[in-house]
Amino acid sequence: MRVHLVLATALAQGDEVPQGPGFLDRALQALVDGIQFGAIIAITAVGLSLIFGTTHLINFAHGELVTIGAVVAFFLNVGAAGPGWHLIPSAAVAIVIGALLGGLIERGMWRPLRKRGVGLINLFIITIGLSLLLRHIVLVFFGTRPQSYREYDIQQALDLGPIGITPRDLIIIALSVLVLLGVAFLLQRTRTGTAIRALSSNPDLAEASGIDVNRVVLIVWVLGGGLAALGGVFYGLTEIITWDMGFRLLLLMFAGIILGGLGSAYGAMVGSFVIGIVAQMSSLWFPIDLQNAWALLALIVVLLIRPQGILGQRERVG
Amino acid sequence: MDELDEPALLVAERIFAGYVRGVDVLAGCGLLLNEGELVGVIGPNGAGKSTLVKAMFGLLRVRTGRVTFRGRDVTNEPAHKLVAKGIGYVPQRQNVFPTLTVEENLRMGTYLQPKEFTRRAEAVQELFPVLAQRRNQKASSMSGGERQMLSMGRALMMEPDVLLLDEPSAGLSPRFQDQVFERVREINATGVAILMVEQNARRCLQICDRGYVLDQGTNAYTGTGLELLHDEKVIELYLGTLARAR
Amino acid sequence: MHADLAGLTADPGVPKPDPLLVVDGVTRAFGGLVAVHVEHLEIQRGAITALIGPNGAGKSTLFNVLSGFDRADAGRWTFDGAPVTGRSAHRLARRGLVRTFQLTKTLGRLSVLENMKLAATGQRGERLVAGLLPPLWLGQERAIEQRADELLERFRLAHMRDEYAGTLSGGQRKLLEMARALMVRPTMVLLDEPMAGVNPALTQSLLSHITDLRDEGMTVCFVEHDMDVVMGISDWVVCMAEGEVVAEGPPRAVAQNPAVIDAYLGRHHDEPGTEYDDG
Amino acid sequence: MDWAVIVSDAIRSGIGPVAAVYALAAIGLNLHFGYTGLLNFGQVAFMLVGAYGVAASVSTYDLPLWVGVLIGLGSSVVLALLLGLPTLRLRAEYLAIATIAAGEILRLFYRSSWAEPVTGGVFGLQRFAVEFYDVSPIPRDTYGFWLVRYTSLDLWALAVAWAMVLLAAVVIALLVHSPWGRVIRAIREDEDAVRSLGKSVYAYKMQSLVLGGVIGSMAGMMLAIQNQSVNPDSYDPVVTFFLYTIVVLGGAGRVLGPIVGSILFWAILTFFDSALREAIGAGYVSPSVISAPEVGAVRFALVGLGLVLLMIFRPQGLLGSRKEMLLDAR
Repeated sequence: MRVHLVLATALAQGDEVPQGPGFLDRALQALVDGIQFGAIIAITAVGLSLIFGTTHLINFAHGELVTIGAVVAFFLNVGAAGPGWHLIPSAAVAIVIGALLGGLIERGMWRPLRKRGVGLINLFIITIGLSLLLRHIVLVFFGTRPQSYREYDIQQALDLGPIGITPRDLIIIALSVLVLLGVAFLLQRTRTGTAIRALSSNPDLAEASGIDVNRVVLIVWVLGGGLAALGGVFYGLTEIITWDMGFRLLLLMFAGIILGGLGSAYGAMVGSFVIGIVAQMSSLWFPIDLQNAWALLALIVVLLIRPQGILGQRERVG
Repeated sequence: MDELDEPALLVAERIFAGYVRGVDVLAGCGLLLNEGELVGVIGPNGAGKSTLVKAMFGLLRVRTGRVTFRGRDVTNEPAHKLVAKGIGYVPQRQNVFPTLTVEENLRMGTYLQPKEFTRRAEAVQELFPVLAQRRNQKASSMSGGERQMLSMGRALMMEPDVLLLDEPSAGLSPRFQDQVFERVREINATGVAILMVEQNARRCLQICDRGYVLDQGTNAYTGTGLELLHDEKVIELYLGTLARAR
Repeated sequence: MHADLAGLTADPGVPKPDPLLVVDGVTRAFGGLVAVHVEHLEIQRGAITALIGPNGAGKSTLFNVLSGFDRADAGRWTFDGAPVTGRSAHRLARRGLVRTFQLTKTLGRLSVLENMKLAATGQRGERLVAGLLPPLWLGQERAIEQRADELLERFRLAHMRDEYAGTLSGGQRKLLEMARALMVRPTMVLLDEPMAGVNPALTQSLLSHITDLRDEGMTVCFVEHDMDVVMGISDWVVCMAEGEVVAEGPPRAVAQNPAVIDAYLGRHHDEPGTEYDDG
Repeated sequence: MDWAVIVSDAIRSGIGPVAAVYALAAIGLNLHFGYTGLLNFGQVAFMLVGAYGVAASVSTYDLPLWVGVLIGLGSSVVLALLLGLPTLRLRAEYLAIATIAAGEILRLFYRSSWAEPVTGGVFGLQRFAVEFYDVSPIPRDTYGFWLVRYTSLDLWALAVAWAMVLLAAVVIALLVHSPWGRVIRAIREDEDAVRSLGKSVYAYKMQSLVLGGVIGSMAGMMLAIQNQSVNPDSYDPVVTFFLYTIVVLGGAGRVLGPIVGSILFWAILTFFDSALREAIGAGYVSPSVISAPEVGAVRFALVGLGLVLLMIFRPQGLLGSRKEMLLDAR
């Protein structure tokens, strides 16, 4: 994607580039980039949305799970003291660690706090503290220098008619879509998935149906942590690995979730794609460094005209 | 109730419970349900009927008192464990999963025995044909009466030994109320013991084997359904001066 | 019995000699369930009207709609001659239609006195800039405080004056909420289950407060389950069932109305229109 | 390790201009969060528009400083209206996310190449505080006590900033004890109850958002003037998180909470910072564990840990009352 970004920047800065691709081609290219970016946001946002749906917790520390995923894979892949594994096993281990970390935070922190009856707003502020803590622990170990993985860094783009895409990006899109379909399958077709949706839909009745609420919430956190780590590796691959990458992505995840309708996992997926596409397409007209700003602005516009989001149910409006 | 030889299926003894610290909605009431029985709990609004069921089902903390199921103490056990033991519960409000389809709602009934789904779903859909017709619709699109059917269907999917029904006729049109009571009897006829809390005292007592009348969190009267149905004291308790003025 | 209401026919929707609140065709549905469908209802000025009916009859929903806390799907209503359909809750309150809540909404981290003073209307110091200049509002504040103290005295809460409202018992909260509503100087109060969760010792004093309100010229409409309470203090009783007004009339007439008995106890199964069969 | 240096560093920081600026911004946030119950997670956005209102007016357009101040205040009012209009009728979370998003949007726009002619882009703006320091009545010298010394310019900035803090605190104290304050505190407790008593909850929430935002923008202006430069990247969302830590540390819904919170926050932070650097310098801590450049990161991590522990074990903060906290229905 970086290669295309350079291209887009050049296009944005130079006035009419006569020999460059036409607007339609550039738009198609931006759309593909947008789908890729949206897929990465979606992978991470789904977990955040499921956590909100089942526990009503707005987890500000979700971005750090993304960063930790990317950084763990980096350590295993090219870290000075790391084993120097290939990226694929490194990513796999990072996902497992992300999932374990998600589960650990739920089990060791949120569950006891819920049991103590700590209010939602206090929990919300605790996630902010946790986010600061985790992010700067990563900073201490990882440093401020942006890094890349050893494999798949620079690739020749495949020429698919008007659009060019590297095999790496193509695979990332394909894998992301597969993972999202997998999550949808899990939610829609499995017993655990139905339990997760049931818990979001009517917690008391879920418990009365024999669902062990704590167990389902734990599963959601493990799933959310794993997905965040995977999204982190993808994000690190397409862009760059930094200590605050997840935090920067967090706002886009929130934007996707709200855009799609707070509390709906599918809404979060749809919203994330919208956000990714808006971000990338904006560079057709505006400077590249404003991509995220336009995506967030889309969120504010949606709040103005349709606060319940694209797929959301209408909320009480006082 | 202590002199019974055989232990009853489900027993609540001298229950104290409430929602706000220091305020007991239930002040020492109790009841017992035998195998295969249909027992009604009636009483004026605010008597604590629904509260009693919630306390028995682990949704509300019992402060003092004891709940036993098949002779074993289950006081304050979480609801999901009671479900596993064979107690089904149909809440009065919010008794379906609105964002799930009808079939998924039923599936939640067999959450603990997923393999049983197909067999039981057939039986339940026979009892409630509307559920088969609407299988793939979201529960949120159903009418109040249909939701009540779905909710009972979901509880029956558990093949419970005991079914706790919290005001199944509340908020329903007369036609649906009749259907609901009809179904309750049918379910009971299959051998499921039912404890039903009802506002609609006449219809409830007509179909019940026995009834309890609650008043202000304590037991006021008890007797067979027909006895209570014709008991002037019950009518007076219900309507207070309203009845006296007649 | 309120004199003006004597001699009215006890039919649902009967016109009153001096109605304060007039409801026409108000409907509210949740999903597929029609919670409220009231064709016509008039509430007599200066009287105590009780709204009764079994659980799920739509009484609280009607209250919510009329007081601006819920929207109606259809219908119109007027208050004191003016159309107020769909007005927001705070506008209705300023017009003099004030409600209380079934689950009391006392403001826990404000003192009892602050709860009272909050409710006074037309406070100069409630404007941002004026709030900074105590001389503009201190005089008014003292008058408000005096009125608040009088009401607290009357409602036997004076000893709790400076405590956090959150420390009050359930019954005291009900009293505070009612007293607070009076600070608005309403023409009509809607009381949603004023006796719920109140211990019997306090019931009597709450009842006498309600009748006092009427005797001072206020219009009271309340939802209540306790029939002794209803029969004891109301001038007029409206009975709802399944969202509709099924009967209204003076307490004694309502008590003899078969529709009311049926609404509460359920119909006899031999009544026509039911299709009960032993199958 | 030189403890005198460490302690004097902590004191200098705790009463320094930055602590004053944060106290001021936290006073605005306390009005939102502590008194009205609004979850504003974009207080930094108000600081940003305030800072750039002054900096861009003076530096880019050569306007007098006081015009810049007016522009900064005006921008914060507009921002509050833009944020509040769509979200204040919705659940609390919506305001939280809209405000944090707005902060990022503004930061990104102000630093973009697009806005560079006005804002200086990533390079920021300088030379806009001259007028401020020109009117300083303090003769050139260094002032202070013990090892705590300030230059005359710092002292002037410090004095003005603390004067503004004092002024804001007095305004808030007057307001929250007025009938207006009673309404907003009631909104924090239960919106519906307030509505049922004839108050327009929406209008009051809006006023609170605007006023707290304006105070935030004044903090931003003071920060810009005190640094004599503005840079978009110093208006990071983390600033808002610090402000929350300060408000919670001092005690939310207390007039003096943000002031006590800010002084302690900066004193503690600098204490750790200074102590760590001293320890590394003296060889107590091996640079391979924590190197000097990482000290900054460690202290941020400590803030996070502190916030978590505070919310779990003493959510009422230093000045709040446990009793009141227990009545909190939220």
